[in-house]
Amino acid sequence: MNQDSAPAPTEIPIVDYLVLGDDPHLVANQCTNCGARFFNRRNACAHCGGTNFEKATVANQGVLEAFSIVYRAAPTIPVPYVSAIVKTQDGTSVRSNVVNTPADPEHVKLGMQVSLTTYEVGQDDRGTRCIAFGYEPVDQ
Amino acid sequence: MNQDSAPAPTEIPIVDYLVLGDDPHLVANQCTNCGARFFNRRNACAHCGGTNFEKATVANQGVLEAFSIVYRAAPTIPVPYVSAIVKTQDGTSVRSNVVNTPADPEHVKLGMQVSLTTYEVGQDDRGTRCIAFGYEPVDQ
Amino acid sequence: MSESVWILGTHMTKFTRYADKDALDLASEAALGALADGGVTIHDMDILASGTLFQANAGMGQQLQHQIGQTGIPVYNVSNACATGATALRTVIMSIKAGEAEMGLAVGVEQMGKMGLLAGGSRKAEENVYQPSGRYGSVMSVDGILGTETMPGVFAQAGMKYAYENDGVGFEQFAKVAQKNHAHSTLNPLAQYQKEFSLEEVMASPMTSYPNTLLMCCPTGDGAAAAVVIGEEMLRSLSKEQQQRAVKISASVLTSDPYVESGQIQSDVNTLTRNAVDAAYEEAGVAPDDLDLVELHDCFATAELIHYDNLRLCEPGGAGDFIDSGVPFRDGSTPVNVSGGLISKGHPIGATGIANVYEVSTHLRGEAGDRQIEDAKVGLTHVIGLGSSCGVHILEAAAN
Amino acid sequence: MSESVWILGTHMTKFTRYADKDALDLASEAALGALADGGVTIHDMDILASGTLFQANAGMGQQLQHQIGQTGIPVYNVSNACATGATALRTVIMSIKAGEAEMGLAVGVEQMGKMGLLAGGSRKAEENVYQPSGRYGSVMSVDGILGTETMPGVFAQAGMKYAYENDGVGFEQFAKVAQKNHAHSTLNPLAQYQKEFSLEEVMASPMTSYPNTLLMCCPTGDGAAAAVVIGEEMLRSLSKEQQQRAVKISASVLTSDPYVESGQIQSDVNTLTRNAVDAAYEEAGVAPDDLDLVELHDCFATAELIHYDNLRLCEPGGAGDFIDSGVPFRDGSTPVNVSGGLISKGHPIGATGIANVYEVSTHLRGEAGDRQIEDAKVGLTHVIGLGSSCGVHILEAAAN
Ligand SMILES: [Zn+2]
Ligand SMILES: [Zn+2]
Repeated sequence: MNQDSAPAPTEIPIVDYLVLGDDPHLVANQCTNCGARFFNRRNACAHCGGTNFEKATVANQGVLEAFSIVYRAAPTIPVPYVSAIVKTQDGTSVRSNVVNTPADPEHVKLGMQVSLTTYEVGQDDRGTRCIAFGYEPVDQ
Repeated sequence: MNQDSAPAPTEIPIVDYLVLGDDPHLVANQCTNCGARFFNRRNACAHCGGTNFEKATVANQGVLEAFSIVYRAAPTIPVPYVSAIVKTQDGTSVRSNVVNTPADPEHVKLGMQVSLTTYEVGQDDRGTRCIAFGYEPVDQ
Repeated sequence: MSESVWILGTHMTKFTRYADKDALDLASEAALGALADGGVTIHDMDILASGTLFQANAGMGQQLQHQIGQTGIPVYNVSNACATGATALRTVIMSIKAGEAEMGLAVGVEQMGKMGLLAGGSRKAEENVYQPSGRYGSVMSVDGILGTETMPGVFAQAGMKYAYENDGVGFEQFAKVAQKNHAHSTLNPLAQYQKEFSLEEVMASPMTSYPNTLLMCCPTGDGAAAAVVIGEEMLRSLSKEQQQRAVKISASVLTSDPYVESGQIQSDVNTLTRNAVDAAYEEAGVAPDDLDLVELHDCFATAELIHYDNLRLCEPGGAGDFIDSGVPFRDGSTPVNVSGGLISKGHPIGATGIANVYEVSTHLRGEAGDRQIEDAKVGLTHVIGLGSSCGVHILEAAAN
Repeated sequence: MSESVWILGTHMTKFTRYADKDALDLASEAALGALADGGVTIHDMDILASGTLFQANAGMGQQLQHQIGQTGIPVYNVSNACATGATALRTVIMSIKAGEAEMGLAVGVEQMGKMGLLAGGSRKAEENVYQPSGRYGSVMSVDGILGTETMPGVFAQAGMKYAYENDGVGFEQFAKVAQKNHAHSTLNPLAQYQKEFSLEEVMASPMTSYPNTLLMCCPTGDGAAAAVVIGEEMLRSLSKEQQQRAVKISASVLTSDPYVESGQIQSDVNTLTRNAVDAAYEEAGVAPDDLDLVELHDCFATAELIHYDNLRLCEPGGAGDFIDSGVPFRDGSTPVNVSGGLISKGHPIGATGIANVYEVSTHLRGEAGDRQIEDAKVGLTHVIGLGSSCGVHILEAAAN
């Protein structure tokens, strides 16, 4: 098989609420009645019971509201890693890892500014690259 | 290794309430207060709440009170087989298979007399023979 | 004396195998349907009880809240084998009777997929070294050696014991039960199967566990059902239409199996059903003759037959005559399982005990369409789970 | 107004890892112990509620009946994550308040063995072909990539959020909680671990999920606890001694987590605890200052600290000062987790919500031996299960 004719490896987001492309970002299902945002498939709104949702882009910038540096995890998961709860500039809570900084309390600080970034976390048998998102500290 | 010196294959009952030997039979945990019989390990008596039990030999003769001819079972189980509920002469209900007779409603009849018998159902890696019990029709 | 309790709204999903929906979708559909049917919302509920068996430890009630409304109310996740749905309903009723809630939601759901018809253990092809374990000191799975652990076999034996004790009961009587329920199912669009079979076809279908053929066994499947329960005082504050469509829960009883000699080798399904129904008749002030329809737990044809007797629908020992004479057919004097029963409608375990309340309520409201039992005023639902647990509810139409 | 409800008898097994007992042995021991403690038998019970999480669909309640007495009473098998035991207790209380029972038995049991400390998913080393699935359209387990799903990590984050919002809270304050509970445990022979550690040892032990070190995390283990619950009218018909040893359930509340913005990415453990305790204080007519001891849900040290605030034991935002000042130590003014808490006593999930009732009741009866809190008259128990579910009970000693 001619390598040149092979299709370029494609990318797939690790979750469907991560939008890839030139400007990676998260997209939420936003209740048209009350504005509550959810990242998962919905039957109705957990806040108001509404059943109409629209797609809403979530801001990439945010603040680190809580974190844990995880040392014990399932065997296939590299440790330590920094799990975090980020509150974005538009007030949406997001859970992910803090990346691109050492995993210690000297570098990871409550209240620090972070920004969304993406990186590859695996490839499947067809060469499709799985892209995850994390948050990295923003120099201030 | 000299075959003569090898220990003879031993037998083990499929359940601990089956007693092997010259006169195979079942033994129940009998409540000393109310006489209720149980085949399993007990914390107390399901009938009266008593906590004292003695071993009681269960009669080998009985009557077929109910049966089913089972055609669909887990893949490792040979079918058809006859599952049965036997009421022994001393009034104890026992669940086991009817064996040594064709598995059809012409040969297996409600109310027929049956008697306990034992047979081998497997051997483990050490050659230990697992002995089960069943009930066979009694000629009348 | 606590106030009377009513069904305000109820809904069930179609029972079938859903490839593209999860249990939460089904629970949401049933819950939202029941709320809409009652003209209320999740924000009106004071309690939620959720019944599911295979995902019993998954917090299905809270998962459902997260999908349709997190309002902070107490959630009870319950399981009771095949009586799981009825137990969820009972829990809400109990909360209202305790004065802790005025209105509550009970949801039963199960996603079984194609998990196969049979329970029972399997043996490894090769054992290593025999080692007695467990409360019977067994060295291998005893299913198929010391009798059967499969449900069709267990309920076959329950039926055969009845046949041993009573004349006029045999393979043909059991088969007629399935013939009846399959015929009934053709009128129920929510049933998993809607196909009529002749008695000969039922008897000639592949044998599962004699005397239960394949067409005499309930299928596995997915589905959900829900009910909004309300206390009388709160009901009287609602609209005339809501009050007229409300269905009175005249009795709600849950029992377990008391000790019987044979219970240790096969769970008794008779005594606890008799105890439950006797308590229910007394609580409701209703006699078997008053019943316009019955939805009973026909997990297998053999089970339905013995429950005619357990539920006092026939003369003692007379279940064979009862089916032979046509009484439990939909044009008979005591229609049983006009929904198609578990055999045709399906049996997503957690849903079953609320789905039968949906069925009876729909008839009592006169909203059952093609399968409506005319002028139905009083109905009874019954479920039983091995182990054992039995739920009986008696429902009555609102006075006009 | 329904009658008041009391604890007549209660028992817990030692929490540890049992190699030679199964869950049924533990449930039987707790149940028979509670019955004997109350001077009654299973034949006096009108209802049984059984709480267990990992075997939630196994019909543990009926299995227990088969071991200690099959009397035909209704059985409710319930589960609610770490609030499972409290939910079983609540179910019995509700049944008595509903007038359906005069006396009932609640049993919580769990056999966890050495299943490991952590929840959270694991990824296969090699995926085949990525295929989005589930409600987030994920192509692999996201645990460890999109944050943590492990319990020590989740509760670490809950604590760190509190630290972010409030001054004076950090690693040392969290560690002091564990130091305290380990110290308390040395007086409790039923605790899984009974070993004291210095603050430095707690902080220097292997890090599990910062700021929770290994010594700040509850262990897995096996155990059971049970309580006999009785209505006031029936209690008054019993002996003087039974009445004097009875403990009043002044409040019994179960809540779930109402919607909060961040709840969809990490279950909220705060709001539902605040809602539950506020309702409980009102129901009991008790204020936080009235409490002589508190058993709260210290699954991790970070959790205990935030619940000081949630349970109104400290000034708003003042949980750091609260632990620094020594108030929750057993010689402080509001002793918290004098049993050793989940961190030392252990946390067999289904048992926990009844074991804390056992602990408080034992103090209120003046029967707590070496660890007795003198003149304890009023106590509070709290459990929370992620998902979420919160159970709070306020207990009071009988008047002499
Ligand atoms: Zn909304
Ligand atoms: Zn006895």
